[in-house]
Amino acid sequence: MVARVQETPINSDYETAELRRLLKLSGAIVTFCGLVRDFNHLGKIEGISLEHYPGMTEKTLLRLAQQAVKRFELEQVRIIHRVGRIDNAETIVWVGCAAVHRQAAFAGAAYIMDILKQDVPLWKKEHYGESSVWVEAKSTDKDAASRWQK
Amino acid sequence: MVARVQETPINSDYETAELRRLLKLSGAIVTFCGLVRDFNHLGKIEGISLEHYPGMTEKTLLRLAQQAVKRFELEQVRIIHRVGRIDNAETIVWVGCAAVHRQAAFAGAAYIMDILKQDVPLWKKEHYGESSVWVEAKSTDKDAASRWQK
Amino acid sequence: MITVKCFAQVREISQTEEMSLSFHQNMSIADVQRQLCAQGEQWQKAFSLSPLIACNHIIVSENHVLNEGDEVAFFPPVTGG
Amino acid sequence: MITVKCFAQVREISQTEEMSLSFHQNMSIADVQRQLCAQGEQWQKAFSLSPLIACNHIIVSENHVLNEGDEVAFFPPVTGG
Repeated sequence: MVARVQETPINSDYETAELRRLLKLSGAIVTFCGLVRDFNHLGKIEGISLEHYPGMTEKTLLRLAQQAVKRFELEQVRIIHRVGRIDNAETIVWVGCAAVHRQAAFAGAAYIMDILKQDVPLWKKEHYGESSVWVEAKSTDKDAASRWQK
Repeated sequence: MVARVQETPINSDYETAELRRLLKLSGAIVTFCGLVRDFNHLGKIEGISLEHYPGMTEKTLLRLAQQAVKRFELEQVRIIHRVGRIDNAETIVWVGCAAVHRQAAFAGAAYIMDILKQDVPLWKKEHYGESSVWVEAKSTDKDAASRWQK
Repeated sequence: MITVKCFAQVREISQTEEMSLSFHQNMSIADVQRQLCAQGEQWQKAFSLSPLIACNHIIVSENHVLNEGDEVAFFPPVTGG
Repeated sequence: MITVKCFAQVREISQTEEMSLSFHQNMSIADVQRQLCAQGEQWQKAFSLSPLIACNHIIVSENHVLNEGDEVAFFPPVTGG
């Protein structure tokens, strides 16, 4: 199980290979990749910055990975989140889940993303030329996280 | 949109790069990868063979990709299915879906896998030393496909 | 002519990968099955599996009526992915 | 001592990334907030956002009672992923 933040670009090929390398039982791998889009409702974006809470971010990500492993009986989980300045089209977050059956791998990756967007101390700022705007938390993300409550 | 079968090993790094190369709108990519496991309820497996119906397989995969694009408003879909002899731990199928929002990308990839296992003319045989056994269709796969009926 | 193709267990049991049959007016899939069953026990065994049927790559029932040149395929439930 | 950290909009508005406060017995997060608000308008503005509160990396409410050496953080709803 791996959960970390990094300032350098995420290499999804490397992360996929590392995830696969350790598998003994799994027949299914689901990956999620979140990308910087080059526009939003305000117009054209020139990259984003991701601020985070060093220490708490890593702990929260690791706890999330552990919860996903236990809840969905995953064989492996990797969560890599980029922080700092990120260019358009680059990867913000990469999540990989491996499980014996595909339903568990899909559910695990969806769960991690929904809870990550609710609980992990990361904040996104979008850049527009000289100015920049903090991204507002979305109510749809709150709804997505609440569906996992039981 | 790409949907094809191939006898050579699937290169998920290449497929991921091709999927990403064409994106203009998407902020989310979900991939699914199905692997040959080295055991089943009968014991240790030494690879599998995948027979298919040339012509019908390709048409059915392409129609499935088109249906997923339309139903979940996906920007891109790639489905690559291996056929012929496949070694343990190799990739049987690789599916990639890109969408503006993550829920659509997750749903699209899950839908493609559920319908593929129900509708695409592919048959799996597991090898055990000198002998080999056809894999039986699973009722759980039938149930998985039926949840998408509307 | 009608082309008949078989896959997986159906191919192995019928010992047939591909063959041709003469076409006749109003020929149905059921007619094809009857004609093949008359050719040998291996076809009776193959059809006892209740295989899926495709005509020109589309899944059909045994009532489906054929046209000259159609391709008919018999195969078991699929197990890809 | 109590360490106070601020992130994102709360950091910008309070103009504070990190600072220290003296610890006193039965000190709550609400006490910390009152003490900071007395230091300047920027803190009143920052707390008017109703930021989330973490103590030693765990989300807590403003009633949470602190211990010597605790790290308290104020930040807006998260927007990662």
